[in-house]
Amino acid sequence: MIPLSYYLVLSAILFTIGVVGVLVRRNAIMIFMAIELMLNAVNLSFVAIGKHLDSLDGQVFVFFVMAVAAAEVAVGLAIIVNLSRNKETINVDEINIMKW
Amino acid sequence: MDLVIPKIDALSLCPELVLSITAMLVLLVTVYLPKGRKDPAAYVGLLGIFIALMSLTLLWGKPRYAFNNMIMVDNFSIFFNMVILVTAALSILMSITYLKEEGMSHGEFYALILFSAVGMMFMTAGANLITIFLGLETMSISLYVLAGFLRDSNRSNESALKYLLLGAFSSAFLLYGIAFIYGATGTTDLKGISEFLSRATYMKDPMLLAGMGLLLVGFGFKIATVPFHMWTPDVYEGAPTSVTAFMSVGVKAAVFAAFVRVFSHALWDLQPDWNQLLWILAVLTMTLGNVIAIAQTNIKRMLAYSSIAHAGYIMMGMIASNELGTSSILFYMLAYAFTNLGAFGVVILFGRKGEGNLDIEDYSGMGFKYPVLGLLMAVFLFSLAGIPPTAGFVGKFYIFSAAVKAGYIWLAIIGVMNSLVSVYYYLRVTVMMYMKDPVKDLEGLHWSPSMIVALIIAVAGTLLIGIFPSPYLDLAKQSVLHLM
Amino acid sequence: MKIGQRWPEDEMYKWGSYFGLAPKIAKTWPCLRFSQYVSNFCSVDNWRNREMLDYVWLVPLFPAIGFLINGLFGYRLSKGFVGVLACTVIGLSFLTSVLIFFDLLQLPPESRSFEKIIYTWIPAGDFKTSVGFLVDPLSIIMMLTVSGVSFLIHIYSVGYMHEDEGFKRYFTYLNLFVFSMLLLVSANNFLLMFVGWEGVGLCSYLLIGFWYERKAPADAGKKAFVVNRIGDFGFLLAMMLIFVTFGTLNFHGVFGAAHHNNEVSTLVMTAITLLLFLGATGKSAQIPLYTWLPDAMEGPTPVSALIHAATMVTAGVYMVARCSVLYTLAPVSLTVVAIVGVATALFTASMALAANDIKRVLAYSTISQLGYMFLACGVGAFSAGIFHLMTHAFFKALLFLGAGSVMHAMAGELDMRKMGALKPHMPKTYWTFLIATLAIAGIFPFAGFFSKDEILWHAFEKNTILWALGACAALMTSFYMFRAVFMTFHGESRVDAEVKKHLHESPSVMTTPLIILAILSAIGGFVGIPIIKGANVFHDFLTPVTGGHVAGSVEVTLGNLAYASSSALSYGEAVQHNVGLEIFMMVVSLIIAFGGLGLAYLMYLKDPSLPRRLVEKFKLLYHLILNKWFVDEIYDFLFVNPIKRGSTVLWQFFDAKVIDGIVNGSGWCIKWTSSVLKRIQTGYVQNYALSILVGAVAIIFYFLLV
Amino acid sequence: MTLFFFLLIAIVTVISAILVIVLRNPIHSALSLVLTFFSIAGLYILLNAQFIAAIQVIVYAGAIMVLFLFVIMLLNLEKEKRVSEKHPLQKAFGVSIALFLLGGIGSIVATGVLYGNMGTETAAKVSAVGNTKAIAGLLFTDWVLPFEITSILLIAAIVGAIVLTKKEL
Repeated sequence: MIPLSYYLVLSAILFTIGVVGVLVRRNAIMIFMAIELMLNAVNLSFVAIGKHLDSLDGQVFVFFVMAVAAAEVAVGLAIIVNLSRNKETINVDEINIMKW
Repeated sequence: MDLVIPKIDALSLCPELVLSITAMLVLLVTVYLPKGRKDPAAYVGLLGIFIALMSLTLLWGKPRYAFNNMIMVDNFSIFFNMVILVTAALSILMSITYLKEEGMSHGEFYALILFSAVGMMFMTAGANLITIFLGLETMSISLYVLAGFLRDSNRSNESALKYLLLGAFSSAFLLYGIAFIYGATGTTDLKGISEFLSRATYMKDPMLLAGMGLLLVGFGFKIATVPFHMWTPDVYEGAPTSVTAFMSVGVKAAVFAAFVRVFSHALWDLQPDWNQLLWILAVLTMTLGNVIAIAQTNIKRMLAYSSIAHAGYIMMGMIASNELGTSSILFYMLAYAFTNLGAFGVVILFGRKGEGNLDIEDYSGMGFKYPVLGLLMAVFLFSLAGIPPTAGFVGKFYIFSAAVKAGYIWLAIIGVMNSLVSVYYYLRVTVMMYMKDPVKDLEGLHWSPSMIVALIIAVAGTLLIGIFPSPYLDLAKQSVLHLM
Repeated sequence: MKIGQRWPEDEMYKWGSYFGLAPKIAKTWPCLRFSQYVSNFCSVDNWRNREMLDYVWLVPLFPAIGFLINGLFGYRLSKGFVGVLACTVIGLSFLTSVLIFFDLLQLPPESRSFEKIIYTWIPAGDFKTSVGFLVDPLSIIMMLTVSGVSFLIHIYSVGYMHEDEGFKRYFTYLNLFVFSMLLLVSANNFLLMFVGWEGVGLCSYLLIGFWYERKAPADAGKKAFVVNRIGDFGFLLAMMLIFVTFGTLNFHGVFGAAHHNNEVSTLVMTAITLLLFLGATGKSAQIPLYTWLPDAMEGPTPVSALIHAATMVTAGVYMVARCSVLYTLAPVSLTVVAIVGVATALFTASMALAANDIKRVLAYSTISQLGYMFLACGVGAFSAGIFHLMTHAFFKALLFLGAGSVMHAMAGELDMRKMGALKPHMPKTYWTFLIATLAIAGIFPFAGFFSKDEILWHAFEKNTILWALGACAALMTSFYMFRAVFMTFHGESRVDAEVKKHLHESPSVMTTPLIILAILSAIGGFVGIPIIKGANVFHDFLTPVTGGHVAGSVEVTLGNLAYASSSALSYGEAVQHNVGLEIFMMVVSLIIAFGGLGLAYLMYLKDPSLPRRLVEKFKLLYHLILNKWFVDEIYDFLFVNPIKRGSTVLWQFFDAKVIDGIVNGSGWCIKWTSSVLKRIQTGYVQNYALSILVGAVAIIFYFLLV
Repeated sequence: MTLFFFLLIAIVTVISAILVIVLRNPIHSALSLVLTFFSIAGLYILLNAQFIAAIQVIVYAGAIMVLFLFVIMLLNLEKEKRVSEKHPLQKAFGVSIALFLLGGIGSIVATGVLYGNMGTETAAKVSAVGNTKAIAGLLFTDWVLPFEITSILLIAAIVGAIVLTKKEL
């Protein structure tokens, strides 16, 4: 039996790695992938907590989150593809027409 | 193991169902419409919204849970749903000509608006954090697309990308918060959470508090509170103007509804903990929004900062956290809906294809060239600034008096100071319209019937609520009766 | 109902005797029939004779209708129609006020307070604010003054603005202005009063900046607006405090509670009244918020007349008088009001001494006279303040309209050094202007004499120093006003040859209002004759609202308290007591006024080189005065510029650099950070994500640590 | 033994996750993300969540990551260049704040104590019916409404994706 805290700390680490990824990568797709990592970290927490509480709800949540993530990815990649068609770049450092 | 399917309470879901079906109908209809003449799709959508509005009245006054406490249909959600539906209707009315002018007249636009509205309505009614989350995502995903709807416009693309990345980022925080709350209470059901908290002997479970904080991040992002507000100006500026109008009101209404439900209902026992924090956030939000708005030159951007400031005012109602405060949020939202939609309507009508006529400078002399349009804009701006006898004034008065009554005098004073500051930049537009000579050719305004209808509704709402507010105040008051 | 019953001989009040014609007017006024018809529905109580009182809402409504018609359809209407409509609606307002006035007179003094509630505006919990109107002696006098003087100014404007491109726009704004002012004075609660208050501020902004193409008017408008915002802030805070303290914003409710409830601490009362007074200083241009008014003359001259005489600036005085109950309970505030008033009177009078621009002289004199009114309020003589407000409205409107007439003839020239000897060219203007000057200087028997003397007398009773300062200001007033008259109309002509050819008297549409106002300025003072018992009908009329001023002490009562008669009585006794002294003081006032006259005569007619010698002798003082004591510059330096700069800095700083600013804040290497700050722009998604993260971390740690 | 597996998988997860954000070639990053997802699926199995583990592999590692790879190939992305890094300080700052986040959340969860109400679906109960069946039971009873909302969400997403990318609309 592995203690709950192991999972939760692992999940926190993954979440943080995701956050760092969002902050340091310049490619929009990479940022998006880092966000997926964050969502997976949360999923891990859900399942671990659910198991600890003797509740399957956690797993149900993960199911929903996956659906949401899939939808987000579909739309997000569409936006990124569309952007790269117009702008020839998906480097977020070059995407700043609007500022101040 | 038997599966006991819960009672399918279709009546409770009636408005959402009507709207979803309408949205799909719009998708079907648009296929058969000739290119570039997709207006009927919009009218189908409007019809659906109208039916949904009617069906809302069926549910009024009969609060109930449905689908295993997944949603709560009460006057509170119905009031917000009304605001959302009106917002959607006005946005569609304003979009018809606008999209044609931009060469993007597609039925999918209206379907996405409706889908987004459905998401919003699930948020207002959500009695479970998961329902709220899914509603929020439905709303947001449609909005990401809508923000980037002008596919060939770099600004629109950029706005969609920024909204998407940051929206997904903040959703992850929100979700993490839900996970923590789930861990700390064992449920995501709002009623269950509040029962758990009222029973709990310990109060300072750090996991619960952190979960609450992360929820605050998620909600705060959507309603644009400082420091989660930074996306707002960029996204509002780049998105198609009618989408900006829809976002600025609809998202705020839906998220505030969920916000109030979660914080003032489920997390009520933690009120001392979150109240102080909200105080700080509200002050930061309104101050920063107003101060930065002063230096703006683009009217959409200015209205974006102004909407940040308004989020700050509305938060005052939450901080007051009494019946008066909550009903003042509802009332303010209603007033804000008409006012802000009206202002954006004028911006749409006055705008040109692409980035035309969006600078505040461009409004020079507009009041003389188009006296009626100028007067309308002046009314909307006065209302945003909170100058009587408009809806915005009564709303502010109501919110401030709620804060004063709850003992937050300093908050109210800061609010008053802020609204005095805000008058400066709202009035600047009026000054441009009436006290400057035109800097460029103002010919070529396309008065379309749908836009005229939208503007008339908006201005009628703004003035009616301002001059005869009591029926609406009663409505708002009745809406919060069953909440607490 | 027969007239005889409505106006029974034995119940006649003093005012009634002056206006015996009233019933006839009332009979011919068609609305009255209608009103009798409707009043059966409206009223349940037994005051059968106050039909018009129920129609008080018509007073502000007429200008509102004019505004809407002119504003929405003006561009399709002819100029003539717009002008006539604008004047008509104000005229109707005036007529309605007159009828209401007579109805009010029929009531016994102690019940002369009538509330007409149209509907509940904002119900918030147990507290309700209504759209309602209050008719009592104070508000009716204000309504009469405002609508009457505005009416004359409207008529004058038809002639004055005839050539202007913005004719229709002008009358639209003007109607809105009068509407707001009438709303302000007739409201029955603070919130509705605030609506009018805001409206007045807005319109003054629009009208001062009317000729927006030029920079000066636009700036002046902006200045008026910004300064008024500061005042409004005070008013708003006062309203909040009143709401918290009394739980209502209704005048009767608040004053009743304040009067009967002794639990409210003096401190709170002082705070409320001081904040209200801050609002009043903004609107009524007192120290320290007076700077906008002299610039306000950049608007069209009739607008200046309107702002300076009937509307806008009187709002502050009215508000203080309206809240006399509160002020009386806060002696500290009264002292502040008196000191600020007298200081303003003296200070701005000194500025007027050296001004060469005729409108500027008048502007400073307005501030100075407003100072008098506040001095009156400050010493507890609220009715004297209102009296002066009324007479001042007459002669100041006349002065501005006269100045406008001069401008009209001089092709827009305002510099008095380029005038002189205009008397033969424009006799009507001259004579009316002279009457107004006599009135403002306080020379018997013109209107200003009575009101100013009453103020000075009450100030004398209260504090000799206040009196001395006030008298000093009176001397200056007399001096600079006669200086203006002599420089403009007498002496040698210094008019440009080109202009001289066109010198002409103004058309009768402009001179007629002048003459009417001149008559009012000449005889208007007789409604408030001092000394003789019962002759100060103005004072007695106002007593139920503002309280009687009894020598040495102040007593205040409410409109609906049966108090008035006894107060009037005690006032009469008090007057008899000091009759000798008061007559002496009158003579002193007169001497002062004539002193100013004589000094001006000496310097500007008899020996025109004297001023220049004086200037050389007192160079520094002269320059200080000429440059308005550099107050504007100091304000710009202290407030305006830093705010402007601060906003820009904040804007660029927060969205662009706050994140790095935190790095900066951790106090590393300043030089190194500044180069980073310079390089980093925003618009980058990751910046925004970082902001979210920072917020999230801050919130989590807030919960962990707090 | 389980602990050993856990640690092994956890280390793989963390390393592959770090690789996601450090590798400069997007394709390599995506592939390490796939690895991360696989190892998270392994953790799900350790947690007795077989169904979730399965859809983690199918949906996440399969569908979603393929979509990612597809788009990366489509856009023909080059390696991110290390030069011309625009805001190094801001990023350093961001990373340190993220570490604060880790510290904050870590300190909260490290106690491993949950105060929440216990549910009824104990491991024994669930394994008696079977994990998938139990979840299905929940999804179609208690959670049927969110399940339906998901369908609307997916429609909206599909419409959105088409609207944005279809050549001729």
